[in-house]
Amino acid sequence: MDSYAIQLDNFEGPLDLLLHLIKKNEMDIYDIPIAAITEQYLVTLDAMKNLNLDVAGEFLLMAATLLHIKSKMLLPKIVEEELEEDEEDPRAELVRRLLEYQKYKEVSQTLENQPQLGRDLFARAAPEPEVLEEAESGFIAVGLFDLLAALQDVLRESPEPFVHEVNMEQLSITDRINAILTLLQGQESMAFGDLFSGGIKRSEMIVTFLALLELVKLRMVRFMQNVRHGTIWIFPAVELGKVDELDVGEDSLGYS
Amino acid sequence: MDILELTPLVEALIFAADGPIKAERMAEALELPLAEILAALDALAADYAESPRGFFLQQVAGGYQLRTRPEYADYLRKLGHSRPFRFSRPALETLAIIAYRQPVTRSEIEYLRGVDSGSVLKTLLEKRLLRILGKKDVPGKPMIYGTTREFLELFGLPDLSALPTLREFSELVPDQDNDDKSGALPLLVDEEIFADDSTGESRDSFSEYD
Amino acid sequence: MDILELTPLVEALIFAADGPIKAERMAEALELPLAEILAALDALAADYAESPRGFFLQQVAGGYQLRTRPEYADYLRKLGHSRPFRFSRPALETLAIIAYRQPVTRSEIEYLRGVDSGSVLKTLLEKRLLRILGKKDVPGKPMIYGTTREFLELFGLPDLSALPTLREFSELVPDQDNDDKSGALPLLVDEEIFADDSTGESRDSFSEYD
Repeated sequence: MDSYAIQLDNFEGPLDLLLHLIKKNEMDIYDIPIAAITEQYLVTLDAMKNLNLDVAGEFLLMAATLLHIKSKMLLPKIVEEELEEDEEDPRAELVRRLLEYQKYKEVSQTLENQPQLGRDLFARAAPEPEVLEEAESGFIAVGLFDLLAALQDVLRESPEPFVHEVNMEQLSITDRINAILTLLQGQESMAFGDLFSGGIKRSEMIVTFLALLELVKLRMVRFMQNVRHGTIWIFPAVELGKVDELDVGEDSLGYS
Repeated sequence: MDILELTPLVEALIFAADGPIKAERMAEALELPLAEILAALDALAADYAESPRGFFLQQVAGGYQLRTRPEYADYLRKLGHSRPFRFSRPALETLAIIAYRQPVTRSEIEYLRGVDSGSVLKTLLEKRLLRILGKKDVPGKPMIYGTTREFLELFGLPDLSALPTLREFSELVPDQDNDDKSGALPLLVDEEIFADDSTGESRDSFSEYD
Repeated sequence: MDILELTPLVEALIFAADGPIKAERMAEALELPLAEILAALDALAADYAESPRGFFLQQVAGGYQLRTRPEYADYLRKLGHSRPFRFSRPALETLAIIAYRQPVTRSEIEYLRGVDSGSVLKTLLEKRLLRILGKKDVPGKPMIYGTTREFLELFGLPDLSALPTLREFSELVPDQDNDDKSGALPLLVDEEIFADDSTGESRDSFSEYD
């Protein structure tokens, strides 16, 4: 029973198992005795179940296929002569799959035995230093998979999903405006991005953004860039000593 | 340039490259006709054959690379050069199917293997042995897969045509034209590895390997 | 071991090492006395001196290393110039976001990535993988970005609709992404790349602010 178990564990899938049964019973793959193979297949599945092996759905699907073929073969062939062109042997598709599978199963073993880089052959690990320093030009082809994987990573790490938040805590734009002005106090400028870093919540981002827009509208800050597409810098546009006296109450901003 | 001068220079270029290097690229860098580079490559290969070195010249992934001789593998592994990646049987089977039948969709692979192949595909993609070539222009627009340059490099193949030949287990039953009716895949039964008329446009993506 | 056998083996060990390798370490790996290794190293050096190769044996940092001959430096540098550009992770992330969510503003990208993306955007614009589609008609008139023809060429895509979806990607390993269905990946869960019905609402509300 033990050796049986090991064997069962080794089957890659239903086709693998079928091939094994065909070989073991020395059946002709082009003329599979469908009743016999079906029976053997079902017995094996039972054995797998008895051994508490997880019989995957694929194995059961194949059992159904075998039974279906068997029933088709049992049907009397009416007017055999006339229909012979169209009527395919019910086993034909299965035979094709088996032959095809056998081919790849075999060649995968050949591939495995092929000398592999990193296992049997080794290339130089360290390229010449003088080559490494050089400027980069073209592109190394990156697969679409890398693009997808990168996107997935971003979305996974994204602070919060893009879903509508109903129970959002009420954040005051005024408070945020004051906080930004406080941050600006004592420094010449700050990077736009700094206000949004540190994994802050989406709702906070929006409030921060609105606060910045208000500050620009009120001409209290200016946005500057050194270069196109460069970092956006925020400069205070008023004397910060006067900030406290400015009326930036909620009502005057039109938000509530 | 004299071939006696050129040969060690070509050897240096291959030695210093961080992967297989194409003869064309060397010709360009040295501003020499391709024929001279090829002659130097021949001389180099002959030289290695005559006085065995620790490595040999392998034609791989459309280029040339120096690789250690396989009989030294044990010692090199001892020095910590082994790659911890070992193929499982499902991974090898899947890789083989894709290598020979590319461009191929996941459902075609699973039809052939008879089992779900999603996680194997993902692993092979992560190992960069497979890549997504795009989408097949059929309902559902499934992704189509193919092998990569890294695949060729791993198995030391100059190009896809150098894959070991598939052993044909038979000439199939002669009349096979009606298999499409059943919705089954058109199975590949002939010598031509990439014959798959439904996806002709993605064949272009292989040209980068040639 | 015969010195004639040992010499190429020592050459292979030095060749495959990822830096200078000490004679002692080779002796240990080969389980041979140090003297034999040193003799092989001498033989190797003599061999290189006799029939000049592209590289020579240099004793460096207490170990041995193969290095290309200095007179080839110019050619090697020339080859270095065509070294292809490797995507950094930030670049790939940014490109992915733009490819899938275009037209998109910088602040949307930075929201998703959680970090300033100005310099990455600049690089990608310079490499002509991105282009500015225009300005968004919202306060501040932020620039909106999209991918270029060069982007499609690089990834071998006929058009943007050939980009595989995240759902297809997630389906490769279904059970692993169980929790993602609930929220982590709401952006691209359906066939249509740019329409995301589960989040359409919030996207609108977001874009009206930036």
